[in-house]
Amino acid sequence: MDFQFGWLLNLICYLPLAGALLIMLFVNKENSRGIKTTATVVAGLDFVISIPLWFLYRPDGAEFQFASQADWIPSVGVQYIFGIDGFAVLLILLTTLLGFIAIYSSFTAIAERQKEYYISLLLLQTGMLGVFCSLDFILFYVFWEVMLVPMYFLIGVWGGPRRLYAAIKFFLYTLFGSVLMLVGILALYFYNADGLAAIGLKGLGNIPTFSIQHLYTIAPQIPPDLQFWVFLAFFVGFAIKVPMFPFHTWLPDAHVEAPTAGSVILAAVLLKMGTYGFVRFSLPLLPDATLKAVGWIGVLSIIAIVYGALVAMAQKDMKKLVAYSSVSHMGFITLGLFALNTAGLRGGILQMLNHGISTGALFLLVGLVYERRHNRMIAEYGGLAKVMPLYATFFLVMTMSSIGLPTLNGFIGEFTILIGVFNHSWVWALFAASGIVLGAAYMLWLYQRVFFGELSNEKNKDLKDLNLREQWTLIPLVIIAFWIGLYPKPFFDRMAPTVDRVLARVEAVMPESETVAGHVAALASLPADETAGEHGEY
Amino acid sequence: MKLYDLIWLIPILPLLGAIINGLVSNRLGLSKPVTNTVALLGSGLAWILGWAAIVQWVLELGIHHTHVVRLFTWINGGSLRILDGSLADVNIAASFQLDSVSALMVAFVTFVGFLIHVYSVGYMHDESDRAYARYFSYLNLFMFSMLVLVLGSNLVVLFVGWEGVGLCSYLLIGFYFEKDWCAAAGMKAFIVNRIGDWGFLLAIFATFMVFGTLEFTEFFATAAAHPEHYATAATVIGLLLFVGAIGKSAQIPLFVWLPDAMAGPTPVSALIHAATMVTAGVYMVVRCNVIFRLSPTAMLVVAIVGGVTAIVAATIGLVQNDIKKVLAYSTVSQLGYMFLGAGVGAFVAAIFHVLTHAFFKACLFLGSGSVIHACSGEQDIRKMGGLKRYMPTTYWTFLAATLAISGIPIFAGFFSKDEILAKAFEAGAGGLNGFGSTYYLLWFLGLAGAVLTAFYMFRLVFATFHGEFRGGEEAEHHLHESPRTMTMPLVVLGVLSIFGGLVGIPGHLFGHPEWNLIEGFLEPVMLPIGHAAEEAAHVSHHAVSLGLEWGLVFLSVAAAGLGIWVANRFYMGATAFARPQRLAERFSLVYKLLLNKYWVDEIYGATVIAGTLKLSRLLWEGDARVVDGAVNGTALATVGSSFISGIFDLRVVDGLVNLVGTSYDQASRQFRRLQVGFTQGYAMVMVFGAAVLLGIFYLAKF
Amino acid sequence: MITATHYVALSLILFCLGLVGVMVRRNFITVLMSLELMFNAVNLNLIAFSFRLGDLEGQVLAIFVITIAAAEAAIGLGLIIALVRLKDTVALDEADVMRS
Amino acid sequence: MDFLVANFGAIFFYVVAALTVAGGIGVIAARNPVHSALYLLWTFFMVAVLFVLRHAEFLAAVQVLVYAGGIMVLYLFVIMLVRIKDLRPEDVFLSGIAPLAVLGGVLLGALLAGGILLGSMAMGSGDPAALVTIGDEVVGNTEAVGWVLYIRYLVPFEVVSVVLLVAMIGAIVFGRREAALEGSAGEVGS
Repeated sequence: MDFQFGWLLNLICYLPLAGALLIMLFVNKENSRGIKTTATVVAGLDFVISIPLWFLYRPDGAEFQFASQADWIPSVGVQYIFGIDGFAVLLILLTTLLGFIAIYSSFTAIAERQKEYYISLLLLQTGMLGVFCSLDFILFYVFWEVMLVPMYFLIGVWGGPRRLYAAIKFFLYTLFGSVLMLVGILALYFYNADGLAAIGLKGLGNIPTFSIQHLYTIAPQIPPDLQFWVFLAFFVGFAIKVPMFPFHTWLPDAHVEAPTAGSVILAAVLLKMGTYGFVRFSLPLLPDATLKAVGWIGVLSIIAIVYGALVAMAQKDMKKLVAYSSVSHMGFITLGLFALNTAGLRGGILQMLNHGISTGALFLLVGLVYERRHNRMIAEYGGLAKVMPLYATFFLVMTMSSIGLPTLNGFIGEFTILIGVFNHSWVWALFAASGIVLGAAYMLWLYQRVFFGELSNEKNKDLKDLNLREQWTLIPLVIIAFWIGLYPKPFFDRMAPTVDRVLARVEAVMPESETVAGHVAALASLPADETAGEHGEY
Repeated sequence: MKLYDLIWLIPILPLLGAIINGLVSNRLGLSKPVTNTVALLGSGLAWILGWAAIVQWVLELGIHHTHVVRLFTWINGGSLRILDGSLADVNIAASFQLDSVSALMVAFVTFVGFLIHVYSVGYMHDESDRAYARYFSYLNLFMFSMLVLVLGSNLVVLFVGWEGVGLCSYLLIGFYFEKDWCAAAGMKAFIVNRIGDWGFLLAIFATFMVFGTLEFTEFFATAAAHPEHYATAATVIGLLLFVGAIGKSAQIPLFVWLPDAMAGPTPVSALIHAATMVTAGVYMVVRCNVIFRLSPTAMLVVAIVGGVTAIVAATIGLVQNDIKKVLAYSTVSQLGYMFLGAGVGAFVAAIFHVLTHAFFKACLFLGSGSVIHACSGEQDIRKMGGLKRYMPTTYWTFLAATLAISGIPIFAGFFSKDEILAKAFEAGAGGLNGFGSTYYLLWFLGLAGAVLTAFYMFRLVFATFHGEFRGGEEAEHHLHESPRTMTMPLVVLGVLSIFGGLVGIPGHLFGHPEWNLIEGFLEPVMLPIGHAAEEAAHVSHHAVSLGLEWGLVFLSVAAAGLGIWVANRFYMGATAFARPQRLAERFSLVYKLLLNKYWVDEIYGATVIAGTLKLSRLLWEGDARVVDGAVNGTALATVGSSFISGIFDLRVVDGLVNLVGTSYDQASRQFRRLQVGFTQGYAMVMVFGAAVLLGIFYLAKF
Repeated sequence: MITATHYVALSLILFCLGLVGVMVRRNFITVLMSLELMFNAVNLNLIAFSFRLGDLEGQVLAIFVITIAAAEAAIGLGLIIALVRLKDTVALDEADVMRS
Repeated sequence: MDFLVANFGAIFFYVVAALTVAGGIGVIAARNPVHSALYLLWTFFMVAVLFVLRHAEFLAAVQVLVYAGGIMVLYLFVIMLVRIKDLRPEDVFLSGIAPLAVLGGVLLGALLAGGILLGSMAMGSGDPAALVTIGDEVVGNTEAVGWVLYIRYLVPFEVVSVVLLVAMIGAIVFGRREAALEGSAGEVGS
């Protein structure tokens, strides 16, 4: 670990909390302008001070940088460990940017209980950043739960008509997942320490600790059956967050009922918690179980891709359509991650950012028109391109980004994922790539119904185009979408060490014949014509 | 600095034009002269630079040198284990290459593109300032994408252009987006193309998995060096690539989008949906000829799809009354010829036909645009007639292009189409890859298509320009020749339709193979492949004697003549339209079949589209009903009913979740009656709970 | 010899007495007194082990417990006064607004 | 007699313990709350005696001063303040669940007692002299507790004082007539 600039990471993580306290204690709840200004400045500042991470992070340096460490509850070995690798750097930047945009975009959308609203958003941001920074399981778990509460309130207080239903569904679902995850964490903890006699678990007898880095080192020793159960517990927790196919039903409700900023944060960052968990914990800590689960998860991901796209096509509500498209896109990500090769993982990680940017922007856009008309039904619209050309342009760019048009971010992610997936199993790629066709179908159909055709609805005749503030909430996202689309190399470079380490940890338990090195060795020993035969069977 | 090192600038120049027009002119509503100056500068400079770079490349490096300009590493996706067990880096570069195919494509794309920009200045003059800027922005963006497509040095950069032209096509077809059917046509084009892209993407992945690289020069060399080794892989990659080509080049079964695409402004139809974008599929097949030549199966499929499309689209074209629709089906048919050529191994002839087709079909579309312009937007040929008098320039250029497409000697289309047919016959006679009879059949289809082509094209000419005007007095008043900016490109393209074919004179018929300039120019693209393939080519070349080849030439000319003669009988003179009318009545079923385009759209609508939508609604209702059911009734009933309705898995998914919620809810309702508000009750439960826990502890311990 | 076990047993008895008192009495004040009984039982326990281990920490902890008990008494008695004002009763089972 | 002398400590303990338990029973069984309070006072004194037996002189003093002196007076005040006649003697117990509650209490007690008897007290033992010494110097229990409390446990001590403060404020808030009525009335109405 590299402790340089550890204070910076702590500052980034706790600045929103400080901002929330500032608003809570010193700003009157009638002072709407003061609340907005404080929240925006704090979130903006947080983004600005997180930018140095991009430059200070050294891909060739230690695995975790900007670290800090202290004892927290020494009697059970809980520590306060912060530190990030390149993967987390990207997610932290995504979080601070989207957090800022979410706050900046809600100036006019939220009129009631503004103080509590901005406090919730800022608390949420600390929670999310903490999750990405924590390197101790208990610390991680604390932030993971901290994140839930403000989100629950965001949906339940400032949401739509069925907000309570959605909020409770969201809360119960995720809580269920996280409790299972906690069980998994404890199992690992006891295994590392003295075991747990009550369930017949024999431990390694190490010093008890929740340090993730330490647990990485014992990963190859964990027996397969324990790995299986822990993997299952983690899987349910993370799969609910992603959400993967059978666990996805909370997502549309939460998205539809949440206020715009809530949806943006939910789509852009909260959904990434699940995939982050897979990369950070499931893969490197439980390599054996991962290898066994790959087939199932691949199938679930493909179902999510196709199912999400098909269901999205049937939606009449714009926000719900985007929500189901999220299910489809997240399917791509999990598929890429569990292809277990460099391209799949790199693509999956990049697609996490891409999805945050594109879907976040799409939710923002839907929110903008909702703010004007208080209606999200597609049938209410049509011909908007005539009255809101600028809005139509932004929407078009993000639609194209979402359906993976080259030179925009979505393509890079999907391409890299699919090339990795194809290498893992061409059948998967065959089905997964059909998501690209369906994706184009539902997004363009949406675009056509909303923006093209005659401007038939009287209520839409004098809609205002985007004002300057609204444009500026979207412009950063457009710029980043093009940046990733045209020159993704800096992103790939930053995540490369993480990907290599994760894969190395997984491959450490592969039978030698299945690893790359083993495969090459095996081929070398074969007669030449047998290798030719392999091509023939292709 | 050598100009051929600046080939990346060729696409960038129109891109700059697109950005300026799109962000500045469109937002500020700058005046039309400013807008079109920017647009013409963008495409014109690209044209000049493109030609200059090609000339310099030919003179200094020679056509056998493939010049690759590598800009930067674009996608570095790590490394993968490919089929032969080695590790290959997914390092996809943004790089461009100049070789003879791309040089040829750049040369005519920039040139035709520039001409159509000029034409558009006049054609789009009635639009508002902002729409005008939007139009030119899209058009320049299209130039950018098309040039990226033809210049890309690997499959992914090619794919960037491939999708880019698709986007521009979408935007331009839907240019008049207030009209629902225009927007719908754009969407249809994009989505149908996406189906093709699915194949293309998989082809890219398969290529990487087999060869470990996506750079054309590299994997072509590998494949050509070990033809037997890569035969199976080539079949898979070739077929997948061809799926992409089918989508982009509107072949059966994905041709339905192209006729609808005529909803866009006419210059767009000329540039994108006739001259350049739709030929991208042919370009791609020719570019990857090494892969295709390794696989007899892929070749046969390409040839069959091409041949069948050629004849089917031609039959539909026979009876259409919309001037642009006729041209659209004609385009589909001509593209079929190109694929037929590629499928029989005549890749050069295919590209040659792309070139001549670009000239005469662009000329035809621009001519039809001029006609529509004159007739105030009327597109139905039954309401035209006698326009020759009012617009002579349009008429003569249109006639030249019609002669070219019909395959009359000297005119451009004759050389290219005849070469394709000759090669198809040769393939039949030589028994190429052992599929001789199939190739014979395809040749015959091509020949029959030639008759039909000549017929429907002259039908168009006669109905539009000859006879009396049938559009009413009011409209007749407005008839006028188009402005200079529109006729000038027409003249240029008309001249090229006449003489453009001279670059590909079939010299070997006269004993001078070197007369065929284009064959010589494109020869480096046809990488020699191991022994077996070369021998097969050798055999096929001598399967047909010189005399027989001359006979074939006369046969195809006769076919064209037959078509023209019939058209003349049907649509000229006093009894014009009477004869076809009777024919249509007698064979009303066939007539309806053709008029309704074999009901392909309807069949797709009823099966694929309706099926997908139905499936999506079914899945969605599965999701939705569970939620409501669980909220309203008990979750148990929901699960039960979901079993009954047969899509139980979808419902169980959400049903289970709500079951948990509902059962807690029900339970708490029960407990609440006893407990809530009764403090000591809590204490009791705690005590008994603690007792139970202790009991369990003892049971476990002792 | 009196050992810690004796004290623990006594403490247990006291604790259970308090527990039963909490459960059976209706008067809020008496319920609070039963709670005090339970606190005392805990304190006895702490003191016994403090003696056995020769460690002052038990006594310190007992001081804290007494403080908390004082706080609890203050709050509890405040509640009783509020309850009496509101419902005119000290019966705990009549504070049942939540029962529907 | 020798027996009595030799086992004076034990006998004394048993007697005090019996008196403590008797006091406890009195607390929960007396029908009149004032009687309950007096029984509780008795129990506190007995517990204080037990504290002294275990070398917790300081704590015994605290027990008497704080509990018996402070808290009990508080209780008695409250009992006087509210109308103690509120409950009729036959309504003192929750007759509905009382048997069950007693059963539960006995059951839990038995189980815990089982734990005490069966489980081994496998823990270290130390010198009780430590309760009255600082380092090697014998200083008495009060000073020893003071050293520990104000040095090692200073922060928790301060935190507890804050808790007490909060409780005090809370009690005052509850006790305010208008606040109690308004706040509660609002909740009831909603």
